[in-house]
Amino acid sequence: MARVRLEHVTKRYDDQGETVTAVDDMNLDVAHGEFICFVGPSGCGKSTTMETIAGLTIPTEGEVYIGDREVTNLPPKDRGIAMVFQNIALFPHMDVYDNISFGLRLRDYPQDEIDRRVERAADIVQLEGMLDRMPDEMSGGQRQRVAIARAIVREPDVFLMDEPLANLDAKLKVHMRTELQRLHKELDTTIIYVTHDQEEAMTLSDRIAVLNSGALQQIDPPLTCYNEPANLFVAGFIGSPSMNFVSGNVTENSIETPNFTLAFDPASVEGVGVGDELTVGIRPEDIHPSAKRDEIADPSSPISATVDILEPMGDEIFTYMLLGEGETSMTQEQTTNDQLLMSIDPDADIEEDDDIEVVIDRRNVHLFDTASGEALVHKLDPVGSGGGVTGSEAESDD
Amino acid sequence: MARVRLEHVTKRYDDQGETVTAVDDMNLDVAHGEFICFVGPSGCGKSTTMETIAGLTIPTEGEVYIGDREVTNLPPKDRGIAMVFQNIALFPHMDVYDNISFGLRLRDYPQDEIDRRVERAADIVQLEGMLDRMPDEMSGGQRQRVAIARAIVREPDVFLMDEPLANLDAKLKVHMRTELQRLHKELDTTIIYVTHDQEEAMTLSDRIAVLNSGALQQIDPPLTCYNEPANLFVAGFIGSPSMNFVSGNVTENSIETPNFTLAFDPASVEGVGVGDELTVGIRPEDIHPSAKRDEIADPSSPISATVDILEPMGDEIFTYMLLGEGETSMTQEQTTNDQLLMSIDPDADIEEDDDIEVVIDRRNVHLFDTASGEALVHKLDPVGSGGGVTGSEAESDD
Amino acid sequence: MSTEAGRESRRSGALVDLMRWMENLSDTQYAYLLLTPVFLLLGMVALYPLLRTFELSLYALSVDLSTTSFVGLDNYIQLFTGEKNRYLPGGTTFLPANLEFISLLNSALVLTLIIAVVSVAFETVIGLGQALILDQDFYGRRWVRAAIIIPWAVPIVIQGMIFFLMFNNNVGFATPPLADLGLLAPTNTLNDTASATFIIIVADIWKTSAFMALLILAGLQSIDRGLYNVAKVAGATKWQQFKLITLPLILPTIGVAVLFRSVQVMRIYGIIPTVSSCTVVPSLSCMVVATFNTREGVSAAIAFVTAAIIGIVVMGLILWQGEDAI
Amino acid sequence: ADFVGGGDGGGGTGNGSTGDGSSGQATTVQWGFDPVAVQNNGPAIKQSLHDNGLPDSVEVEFVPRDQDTGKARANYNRLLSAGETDPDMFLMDNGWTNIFIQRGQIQNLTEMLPEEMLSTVDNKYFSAFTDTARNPQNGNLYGVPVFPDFPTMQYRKDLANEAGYNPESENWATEPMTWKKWSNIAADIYDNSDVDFGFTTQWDIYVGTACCTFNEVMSSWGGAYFGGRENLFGPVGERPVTVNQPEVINSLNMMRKFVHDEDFGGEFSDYGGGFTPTNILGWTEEPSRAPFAEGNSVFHRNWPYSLALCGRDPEETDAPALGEDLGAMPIPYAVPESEAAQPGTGGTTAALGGWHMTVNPNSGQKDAVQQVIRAAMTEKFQLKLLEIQGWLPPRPELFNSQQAKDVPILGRYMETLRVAGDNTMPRPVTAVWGNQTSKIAQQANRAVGQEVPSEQAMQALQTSLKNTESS
Amino acid sequence: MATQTEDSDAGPLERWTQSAIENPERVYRALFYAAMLFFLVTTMFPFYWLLVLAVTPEGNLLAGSFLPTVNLFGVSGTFPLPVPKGFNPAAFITVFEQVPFHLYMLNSFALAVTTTIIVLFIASLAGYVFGRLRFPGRAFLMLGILAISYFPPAAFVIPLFKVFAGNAPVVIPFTDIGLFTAPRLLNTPGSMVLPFSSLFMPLSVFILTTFYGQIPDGLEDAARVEGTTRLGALFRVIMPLSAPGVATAAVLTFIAVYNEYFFSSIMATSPEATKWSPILGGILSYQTQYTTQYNLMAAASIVGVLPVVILVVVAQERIVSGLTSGALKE
Ligand SMILES: Nc1ncnc2c1ncn2[C@@H]1O[C@H](COP(=O)(O)OP(=O)(O)OP(=O)(O)O)[C@@H](O)[C@H]1O
Ligand SMILES: Nc1ncnc2c1ncn2[C@@H]1O[C@H](COP(=O)(O)OP(=O)(O)OP(=O)(O)O)[C@@H](O)[C@H]1O
Ligand SMILES: [Mg+2]
Ligand SMILES: [Mg+2]
Repeated sequence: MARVRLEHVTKRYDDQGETVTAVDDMNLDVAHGEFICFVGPSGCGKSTTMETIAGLTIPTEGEVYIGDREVTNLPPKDRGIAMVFQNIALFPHMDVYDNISFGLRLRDYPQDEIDRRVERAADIVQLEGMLDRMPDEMSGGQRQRVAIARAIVREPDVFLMDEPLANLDAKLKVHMRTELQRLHKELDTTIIYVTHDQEEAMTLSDRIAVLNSGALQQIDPPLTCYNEPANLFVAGFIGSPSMNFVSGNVTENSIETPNFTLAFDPASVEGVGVGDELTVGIRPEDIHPSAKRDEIADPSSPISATVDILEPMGDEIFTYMLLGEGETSMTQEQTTNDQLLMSIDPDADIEEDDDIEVVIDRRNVHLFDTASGEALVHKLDPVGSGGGVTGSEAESDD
Repeated sequence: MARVRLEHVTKRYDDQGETVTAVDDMNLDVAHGEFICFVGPSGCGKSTTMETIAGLTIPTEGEVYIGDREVTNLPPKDRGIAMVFQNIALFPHMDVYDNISFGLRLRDYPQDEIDRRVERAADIVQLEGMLDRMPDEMSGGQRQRVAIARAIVREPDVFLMDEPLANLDAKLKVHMRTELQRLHKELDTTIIYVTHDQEEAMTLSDRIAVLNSGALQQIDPPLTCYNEPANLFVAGFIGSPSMNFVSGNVTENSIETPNFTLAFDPASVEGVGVGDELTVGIRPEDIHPSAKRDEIADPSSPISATVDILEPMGDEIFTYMLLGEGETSMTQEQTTNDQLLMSIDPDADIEEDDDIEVVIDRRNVHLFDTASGEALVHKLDPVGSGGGVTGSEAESDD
Repeated sequence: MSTEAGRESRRSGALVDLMRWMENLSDTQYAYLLLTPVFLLLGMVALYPLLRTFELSLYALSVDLSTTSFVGLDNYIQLFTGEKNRYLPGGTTFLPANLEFISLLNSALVLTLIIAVVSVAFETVIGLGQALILDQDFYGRRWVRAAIIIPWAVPIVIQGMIFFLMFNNNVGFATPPLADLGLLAPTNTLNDTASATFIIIVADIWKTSAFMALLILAGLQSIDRGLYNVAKVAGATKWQQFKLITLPLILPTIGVAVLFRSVQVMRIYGIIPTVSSCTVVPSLSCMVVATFNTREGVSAAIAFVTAAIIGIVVMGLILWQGEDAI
Repeated sequence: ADFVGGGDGGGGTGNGSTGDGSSGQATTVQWGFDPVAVQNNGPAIKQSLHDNGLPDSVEVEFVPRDQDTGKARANYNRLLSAGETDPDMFLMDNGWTNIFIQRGQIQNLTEMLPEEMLSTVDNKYFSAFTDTARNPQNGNLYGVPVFPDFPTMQYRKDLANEAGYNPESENWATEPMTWKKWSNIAADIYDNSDVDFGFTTQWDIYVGTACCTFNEVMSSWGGAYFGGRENLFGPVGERPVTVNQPEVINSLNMMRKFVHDEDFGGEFSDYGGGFTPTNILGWTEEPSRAPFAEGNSVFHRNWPYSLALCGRDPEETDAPALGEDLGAMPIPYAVPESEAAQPGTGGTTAALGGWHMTVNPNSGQKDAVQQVIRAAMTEKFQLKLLEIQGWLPPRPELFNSQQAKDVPILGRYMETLRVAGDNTMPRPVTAVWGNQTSKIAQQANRAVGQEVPSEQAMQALQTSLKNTESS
Repeated sequence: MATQTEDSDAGPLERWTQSAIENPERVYRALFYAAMLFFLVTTMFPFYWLLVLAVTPEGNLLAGSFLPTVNLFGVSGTFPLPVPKGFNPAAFITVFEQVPFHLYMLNSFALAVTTTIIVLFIASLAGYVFGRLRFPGRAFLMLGILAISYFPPAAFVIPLFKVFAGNAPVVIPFTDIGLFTAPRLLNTPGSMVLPFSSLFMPLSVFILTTFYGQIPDGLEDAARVEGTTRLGALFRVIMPLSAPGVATAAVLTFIAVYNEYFFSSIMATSPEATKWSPILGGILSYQTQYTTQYNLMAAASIVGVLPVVILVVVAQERIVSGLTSGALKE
């Protein structure tokens, strides 16, 4: 059984005297057959963690288990894994066929079995007819597909894939995603997957592991990570465009932010008291023009804002809004407290520099402890008659 | 002035006898200061085109102009370009500082100028404090950022960037995008950019050039490409998830597709006659549950469908629906004519296997000539009282 | 205009013009331009003397050494018909007189080929082994490296002296044990063609395995270590990694090493007179030198025949290694 | 005394006055010279030249040649054929001076030197040695002998005495003995001492075997390579080849008797045998001398330098030496001259080595060169060389002079050397000699090494020598 | 006993085998050290023998065995390893007293350094062309360069000597038409460096061709876009990245020239240090017509080899720095 466990895995590099901690006391338990995505900022230790599992990097501390064996010091070949490397690393002296069949030939599979599998893999990655090309005669995306094919022909217990689709176009990505899912089901393997594409992480994974600075931040199903981020880091990292963060102070019946006030009952959340500093998180799609107020179950009171920049994305428009002394435009430095990003339908009738009013969907407001970053609550309790929200003084001046 | 022009550029590779045409009679005119994104499927010739502009590949036929000079045979160093390579191509024997400052040192910039620029570039790509690392001591994303920094310190006339952000996380991508836009404005340079990320292409570029099989399909501002794709290829390629395509036949007052009928006046579109085979294109966000019918200016009549798969993405849910003999699920082979993808709000109350009714926003229906793939019209003229749409027989059976 | 363009023009004009002119050359023109220095040098210092030497080979000296006359290709023809054997030292013949072992060894041509095949085969294997060891990371490896490379740094005369004294009949200690094994003649060892050839081959292997090792090591070091990660994950054992990654990637380097060692060993000379003598171990180069002072024409002819034979062997090697050896 | 005071042309300027030397008019004569002599005694030799009549206006600069005589020859050959003007003079091995003469590469001294100097050479020098510096066709002189080299049979006097012999009274030093007698003595002493070897000589495959050791033994049996003495220097092709003759074969069989105690059906039964190691088959001079110098051999055949080295007082040198225990005798013989099959052979025979001075025909300062030759031909200079360098004088009469006898070490053996010098056998240097030496040495080596019967070896040699002789 | 392998009383060999099967890494390690030891012994033994020769006093060299008889516990036997007969480390000083050996070393060093620089430069150009450009005539030209090395050095020496003597004009081969008279180069470094450069060139060309050809195009492209010329890319990127190959070519050329004697013994008309005679000229002057001071020759060669060893130790730092990792994503 290909359960994968990391226990207190730490990896440090010594780089000319100073120590770089690439992975920091990582504990991870991936069940057999699970599909886990690693996400996190560049340099946070995703690849290093993968290498530790693969056995290419021996952890400085901690143990690695695959199945029921401790494999910390086992060579990679005995771990039953296949890996797609971030740097692709095709064998330059072999053509595509030889690259793909490499692992099979090592295991002395019969020739027709090899042919069959290679053909099938080439089919999956849409490289039929290129089997006799050399790597240096291929485009970046084609090479990446060879690397994927090289891994999938092996049908191992555990797949490690480090940004396997980074160089592929959107359509191919979608295709590959489906194929990966199919493979996952068919082979009943465990897959650990690194991606920077949130859509990918969302659609593919059973759980997402969010890493930062070598440390695991949260590991949960995609929607949980999206809807109930464990801390400020996860909240800010998951979701694109990013969640709006506004700092606020708890008063007796509200949270006051520099530019607006949200009705709030401190008693409704454990561990929150009047006077506490909180950070309020609101996703762009949870802000709506006041006009839509009716469609929202628990809207806040309207907040007036100035449209600063409109970024039409085709299926939606990102609306960057300024709160407060809204005359200044984005070019000047402004605290994030004074900005909000709203995502609206493309058919909305809105122009840059418009003064508009927006409401926040209170059911999707997240509160975080500013000091520790820990999430406190992901949904504000409805407050009576939707009262308690007043524009800030700045706003009323406007 | 850094206008970039390609005239009839063709590049063929001889690969063991058979000829691969990587770029096929490409004509391109990029104005000074323009930001152009190349998009297209993997292997379509984007990198090759970039290399032709850079002077790394000499085209088999055609000429390249930069500014007012013909540069087809000019060496790269005299073209006033900087390039971020798809394969990153850091100099492995130099540390980050030396990698970034390489081009400046070649040109004998004064040391303090070099230091200043390198520092600034490192700042932009968030690599401060890593200047004395060697490339093999960095993560994939970090390497890519060094490659970007190496290009931007140069402040050339033309930037060529081949998927510069492929290995970066979403947040960093957003940051880098802003920085690139700032640089673009500040330096008043021409930027040619390859990306597989449509969001990137949308937000960054003045115009998007869509390539396929080495040939230019359309070059237009992002929204034009999105809203008025020149042909089936562009329509299907731009936008994620992809546009729904349904084949249809023109009747006197409608377009009949296997599973539904759209009211249509053949006379309203030039060159379309009764009996013609057309392809109908509808973007997922232009399909709505019948409940929202009122909000749509020109809805079609309702089409009944079965929800096959729901893919929640956080800010939206992709709803895969089956039309026609809707009992069969996606696992069985089915023609695209029987499927529709709809993108809906996450708060919509919908379950897999639900039978639902949807409407299409007729203002955003695209028609293509099936044979040539050319776009015919991007908006159906409103038809009187919204009549003329009847469910297909299959549907009525349902 | 951007600052970059301004920078360019600040450099001195003529040089920039030259550089620009060079950059604009086509691949072929550029290739030939860059090859000019090599061919100038080789033309002057190698080709010219060779032509002159070839010219020499067309002349023969009278018996009393006082006059030379043009004889065309006679020197070459007589070399192969055996008439020139009288100018070769001792009982040496150019081609073997018959197929007996001792006649084969007395044939300059066959003996040279025998030495070449045996030496190169052993050197390649040993050199590869040494290189693989030097490629590892272990404590004190820089000293082991130096030690393994030392033989190559020993001048041939000294190499000869080392082995001569080892087998010399005053103080040599190596003959009896090897003679007991039947590898060497127990007496007059260094004047016994088979024994002396054996010793010379051993000496040659001792010295030039380091050459192989050095080159192959360089090849090993140029392999991208990332490829081993891929192979390891794909399940390759150490042997498979070697066979499928290392070997193919260092094959070009091994090719160059084998090529040059073959060429060098077929010109083997210096060690022979120091360990034994050209009379006993008559290599082709020995014959060139032996006739050098008395019969320039013959000497030149043997030199050209030697080159031709090496050329044939090299072509064979190249064909055997495949076209992209070159 | 008649050499002192300027020669012919130079009389006006050079009279040994130092003032002239400093005027910058000095000519420098470059002389290709023995490197060891230059290194050890260069200034002394120069000084001696000046002491013996060389004006100060002529500077001598020794150019050390390569140690290896073959390399030196090749070098001089190249220099001369490239028309080099330097060096002005050479020292040339008598083994290859002839080649340079044949090729017309060196100055004809008969044309260049004044009559008195030529007649000195004609009359006062070892004529057999001088002949190697003449053109055999017309007798013209091309080189002036500097020093000859004659081998002697060296032995441990102390061991001989212990074994009951009395070299002094039996006159071993000057009275050549037969090989038969000698071999019995050698075997006897060998058996009665605990030395490892009875006789050490040189029988490697190298030029020394052809020119010297084999030549000596063969000659002492009355054999020769090419018939009699008159054929030594040609004419190539017209002279007979006589190596398959019984006397030659017998000489080899005798060597086999010494080495392997093989007695060929009793033919050598009254010879002593088995006292010579097979080592000689790989020995050249120095390896064969080493055990003798260590006291580990009874007899040893070698050149005078060996006398000089082995005769040193063991107390005064770190190297092994025998001191007064070292004795020397002429090389033994098998048949007297009168019974020799080939005319001019037989009796005790000493191979002939040695060096001549020759002149570069391209030299631009032949007058000065002549002055150097004149000084180098003085008896005093030759005695000086004997003293400091151990080089034998090229004049027989000097051997008998008191000065020669007074020279440390070598002086003790002058008598023996004189006998050797009177009985020399030059090597048959001709244009083809260079091709013949290795063939001779190889077959002689094979025969004595018992690889083939002597007859067979000599038959093979006969054929291949004939080949080299034919045009 | 073979049947009860599980037993704890298995012999040590068996236990080792058992653990070896469980842990093949150990076998590998053991094999590795065995092989290393083997190579060390075989390469160092002759060198040790040289050392033995060097410290043995000259007079003892050629007589008596180097294998001493040892008497161990009443059993006498021959010690299997040669040991010096006497001890005379002064040989290492004598070598400098007899001839100016350091001058010979300097000559060799200067010749070797100059030749190596020339060869590396010119061969780099050729290596770049052959390794990275495709053009008509490539294979032919490479074979042409290689062909130079087919000839025994003796085939070059006579005509070159005549040219460098500067006495007679250089004539067009096969005619008597004189072209020009070359300057006199005999006894100068020129007459040695020139032939060395061309004779050792082919090896370096081939080595560099191989290594330059393996550098990914992407890196050269990057350098050219950054503003180097093609040559600039060669010297700034390709050469440093081929450091193992370049260093190897340099070491091989250096050693070959440093130990060369055939040409130098001819181009220096006499083996004097002042005539640029190289290190072997010095070593061979310990040899006279009859005697050979093997101990001095041995001592001198040990002294002479030292600079090379130092060079190798330094150069191998380059040779062993595999540099291409981290460069490309492909
Ligand atoms: N040296 C070559 N020999 C043969 N075909 C080649 C060679 N180089 C590129 N090609 C082919 O040319 C086509 C275009 O390649 P290119 O690298 O321009 O694609 P691309 O658009 O950059 O793709 P990607 O998005 O995957 O990087 C590809 O189909 C590729 O296989
Ligand atoms: N050999 C090394 N020496 C020093 N630091 C290293 C070394 N290798 C990696 N690191 C550092 O370790 C950290 C983790 O690297 P890793 O490659 O795991 O990042 P990553 O999460 O995969 O990032 P990316 O998304 O950019 O690929 C990085 O900060 C990197 O700089
Ligand atoms: Mg990574
Ligand atoms: Mg590409």
